Amino acid sequence: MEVRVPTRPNPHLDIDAYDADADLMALNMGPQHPSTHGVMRIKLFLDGEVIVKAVPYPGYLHRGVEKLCEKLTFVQIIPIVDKHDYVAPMTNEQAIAVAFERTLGIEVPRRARYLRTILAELTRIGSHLLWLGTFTLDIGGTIGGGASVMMYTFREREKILDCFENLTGSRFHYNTHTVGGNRHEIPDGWVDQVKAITALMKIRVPEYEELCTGNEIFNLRTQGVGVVDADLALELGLCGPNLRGSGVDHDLRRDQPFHAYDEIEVNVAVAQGGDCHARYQVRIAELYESIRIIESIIDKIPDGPLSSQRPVKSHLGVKIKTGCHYHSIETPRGELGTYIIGGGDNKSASPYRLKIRPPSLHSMSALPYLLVGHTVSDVVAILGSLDPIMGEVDR
Amino acid sequence: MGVDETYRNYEHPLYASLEKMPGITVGLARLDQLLQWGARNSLWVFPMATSCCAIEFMTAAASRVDLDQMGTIIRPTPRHCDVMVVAGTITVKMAPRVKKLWDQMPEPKWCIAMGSCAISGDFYRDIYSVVPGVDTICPVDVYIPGCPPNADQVMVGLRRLQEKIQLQREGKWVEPDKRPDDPRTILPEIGLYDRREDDMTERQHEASRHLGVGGNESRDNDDGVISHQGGVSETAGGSTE
Amino acid sequence: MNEILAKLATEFPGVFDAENPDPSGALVPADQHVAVAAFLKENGFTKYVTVVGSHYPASGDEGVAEYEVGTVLRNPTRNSFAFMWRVRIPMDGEVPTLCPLFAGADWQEREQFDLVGVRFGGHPDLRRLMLPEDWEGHPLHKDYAIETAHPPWR
Amino acid sequence: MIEQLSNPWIWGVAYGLPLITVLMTIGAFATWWERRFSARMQNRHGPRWVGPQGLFQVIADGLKMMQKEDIVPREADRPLYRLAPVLPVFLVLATAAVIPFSGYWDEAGRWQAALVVADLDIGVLWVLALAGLMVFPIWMAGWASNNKYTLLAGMRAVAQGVSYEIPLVMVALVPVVATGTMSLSGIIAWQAENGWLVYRLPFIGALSFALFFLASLAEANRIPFDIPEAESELVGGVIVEYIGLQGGMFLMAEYLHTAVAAALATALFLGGSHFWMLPLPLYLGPVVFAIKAGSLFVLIYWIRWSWYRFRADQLMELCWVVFVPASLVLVMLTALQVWYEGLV
Repeated sequence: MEVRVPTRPNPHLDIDAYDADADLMALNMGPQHPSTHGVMRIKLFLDGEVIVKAVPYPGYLHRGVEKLCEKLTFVQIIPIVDKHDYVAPMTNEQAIAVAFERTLGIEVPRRARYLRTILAELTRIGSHLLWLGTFTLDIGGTIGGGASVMMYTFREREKILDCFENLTGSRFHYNTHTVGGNRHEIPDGWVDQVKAITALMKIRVPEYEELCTGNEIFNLRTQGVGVVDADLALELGLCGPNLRGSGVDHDLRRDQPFHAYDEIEVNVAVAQGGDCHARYQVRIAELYESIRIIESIIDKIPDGPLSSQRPVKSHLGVKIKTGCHYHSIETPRGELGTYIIGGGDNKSASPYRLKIRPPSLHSMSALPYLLVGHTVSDVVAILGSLDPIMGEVDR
Repeated sequence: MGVDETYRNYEHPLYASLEKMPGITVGLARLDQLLQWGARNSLWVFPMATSCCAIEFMTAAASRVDLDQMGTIIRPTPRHCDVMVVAGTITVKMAPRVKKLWDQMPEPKWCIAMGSCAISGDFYRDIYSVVPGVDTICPVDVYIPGCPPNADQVMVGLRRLQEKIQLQREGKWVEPDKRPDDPRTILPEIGLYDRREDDMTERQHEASRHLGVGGNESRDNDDGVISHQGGVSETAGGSTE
Repeated sequence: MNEILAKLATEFPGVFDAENPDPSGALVPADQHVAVAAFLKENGFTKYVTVVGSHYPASGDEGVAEYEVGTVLRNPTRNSFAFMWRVRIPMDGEVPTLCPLFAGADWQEREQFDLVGVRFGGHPDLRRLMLPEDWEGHPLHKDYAIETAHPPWR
Repeated sequence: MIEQLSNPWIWGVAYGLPLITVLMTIGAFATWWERRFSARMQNRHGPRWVGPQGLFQVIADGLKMMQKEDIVPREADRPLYRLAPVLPVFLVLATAAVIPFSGYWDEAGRWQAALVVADLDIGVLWVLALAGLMVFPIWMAGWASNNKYTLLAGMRAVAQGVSYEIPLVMVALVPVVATGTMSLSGIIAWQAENGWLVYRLPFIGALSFALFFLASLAEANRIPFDIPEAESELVGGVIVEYIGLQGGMFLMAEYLHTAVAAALATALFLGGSHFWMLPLPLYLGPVVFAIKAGSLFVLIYWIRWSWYRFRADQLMELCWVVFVPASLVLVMLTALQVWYEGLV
């Protein structure tokens, strides 16, 4: 199938002028729709079934966390950001912890950095598994082949959640990272558990590939759909697999290393084409790469303390330096940044202003460009391939 | 069941003769049991899935827990469903939609609040854009606590709902005391609550006292106070027909 | 970092200081905001990262209530780093929009307008993004109470 | 008594009513079967707590549906809205009337089809005509619900149904051309005497069978052709607004349609209840028939739970670029072979 030449549509198309006869049908998808990945509303102007203009309305999960963070201290902020990207809570914590550590100049022990790397990669596997399940669910239907793939991926994701539960005592919202290190010591047998997961995943991922790219319909539905070229992707601030699917060789794990990534080699997966299929390929390649990274360092976790800070009940004594600080790490969805403005007049232990830079919001802002010219069926494929998490979009 | 009592004529001779028929009461009781068994064992779920709990809800439908075991399937349209599972934070922008979808569900219907955000708003409770608990919008039958609850807890919640339906239909359900005389909330001593307005807690208690489960009686008692709060719809069909 | 700062210092003298740079990002006059962004985009900073508005209420009797808008760009290459600068404007002023340069600025600026209240001059579609259209006030104002009620829903 | 059964009216009632009961039961319990089957594929259990092995799940669902409040959307087109759920079940059951479920060898060594409600001379035409009518209730439901999703689903269903009608009709002509009769009993008898069409006509038979099977899938709106009911994009297709038993009727009709499509493929290409040398008694014919049709039924659901769905335009492209020309060529090749071999 030939790739459609990406001409950049106008997201601010004046629909009244375009459609003087009022022939277009306005279709609301969401906010409660099986395929909007949470509460997302997209208003589609349809000519037949072809989309002329798409207007997304996020904000149905806006929980005002940035306002809340202005009143909390570090210790209180870290468990709260768990709830943003609820598919990969571990990396959310890491992003905010890394931001605070870099802002305050706190050194993290090597053991904690290695543990964080392993946790981040496990989270990446879990997140991509869930993405694969929901993406195929969108393409194949809740009563159909997609549901089967979803069940398989959830089966493996459960194992990763068990592994996290073993470490932190919680399945979902871990609160295991603190400023300066990690909270929970590695339990006995945990390393073997992780090894079992990687060994299992090495068998399973080819099976998923067979179920997806082995099926001609999957390729038909994804190839040439939702093309975003490299220029537009960078302008929009797309990041992570969505950016690399457009052929931009950029990964913060390699380009601005955090955790222990400066000591290990990261092969960045890049795919050309910028369509849904390219984004799928990048994510599958990242699954293999994460398995490889975990296997390469799981036996090399150094001994030593897990945290450089004394365990305290509250960091009320710690003040953030005045001034603006922006630090970011690579989560499964891309660059998760934290913009901190230090406590006003050095009086408060809370940040004066804290903004989370969510990768999903940028993915969502690509929708008015990607959807135009496609049909309603493609909306779910494109939306699924961008892997947005609404908790992160709206915050 | 929305049966209009005005059309029933108990004076009719046919009714009298029916009543005297041997075994009719036993038969009707059996029939009612059968219907109740059917309603209890086929709870189709409409997932009002907004945030983190939605992922755990998906996990509950996936292979480890598998809600399908008890006959629960997930349908994306409110018209087909019996139970609305509110999984996640409800915001001010979302609340009218939740209300509308709840009204669109046909009776008999039940609501499950899953997770602390849906129950009370969790730590978002005080934030300008968050609804403090879904029971300020629609009556909630079962609360599943947790943040988020484990996947198997969802199934436990549905089993509790089955018990409740059985007791309700048999007339044995006792409404638990949801409205203590002295409502109060124990607030943790962190910086956030220092600036809480004095009447804020009072207002939220007021809202949850008049609505939620068993809200009908209390609404009758003090009239019109909660007119803006939405609350229990008279019938689901009211909005459509 | 030093390389691009040196370039910027020669291009915009008096704004950027290559010797002892402000770690929080340089303060750029509002009228040079777009020029700085365009210059950076030409010099490899093609990835739009974010824009952050913050509200500084008037302190004392003398001060003027201000908005500060920080913009972050990134070069998507090896040794990538985020480059940021700030613009300060009075509360009734406008920051020129970056929408013609970066398509992603559209939503980000809408979000900051919605939550903080910064107005972006020349933005094609400056509506609220997160909150309902009929919302009053901007929540991230320092004088906006976090517990503000919003009947009938809360 | 036995003589009176030869009266088509009495026979129609005496055999038709049990047949309807059996088919409806199959349609209902097919949902249970499908849920268990899909659960098996997905490492789950499926319904198993309600009754032994969850068998009563269907009954519970039915009882629940009966108790639901009856809502008609205010802006809906009431007569059409009410009529739409009834028609599909009726049409599908009417299709089943011409299918012979059994047969026997008479004294003259000829195959006599039996257990058919009405042995029409134009059985194939009847089947295809009713299949064409199936578009109407879906469109009625889509239009009358006054919902944009159902409208889109209805439009897709009409486009798909009308398009796939053509290859379906064309391929159904292959048995007609080969056997020289339009009666389903005649076609089965020909197959019993000369060999099943699926292998009797080398290549052409198997290809026609595959094409007929796929086109029936599209007619029955099964994955990969189920875009009218695409839940992930159109929420629930045309049945979004239907409540309780009305929605249940649609679901039931879908299962019945699938079962009848499998039965038709069996009758047209797999020799009906004939099983080579075995001189089966009359009452074992339905068992053979059920085994054949049941295998196809399982295959349909196997495909359903492991494949993805096409996009609407890809579906149309597949029909008009591949299926329609292929079916035309197959009919012509059949005619050539018939002329060459002098089969008729």
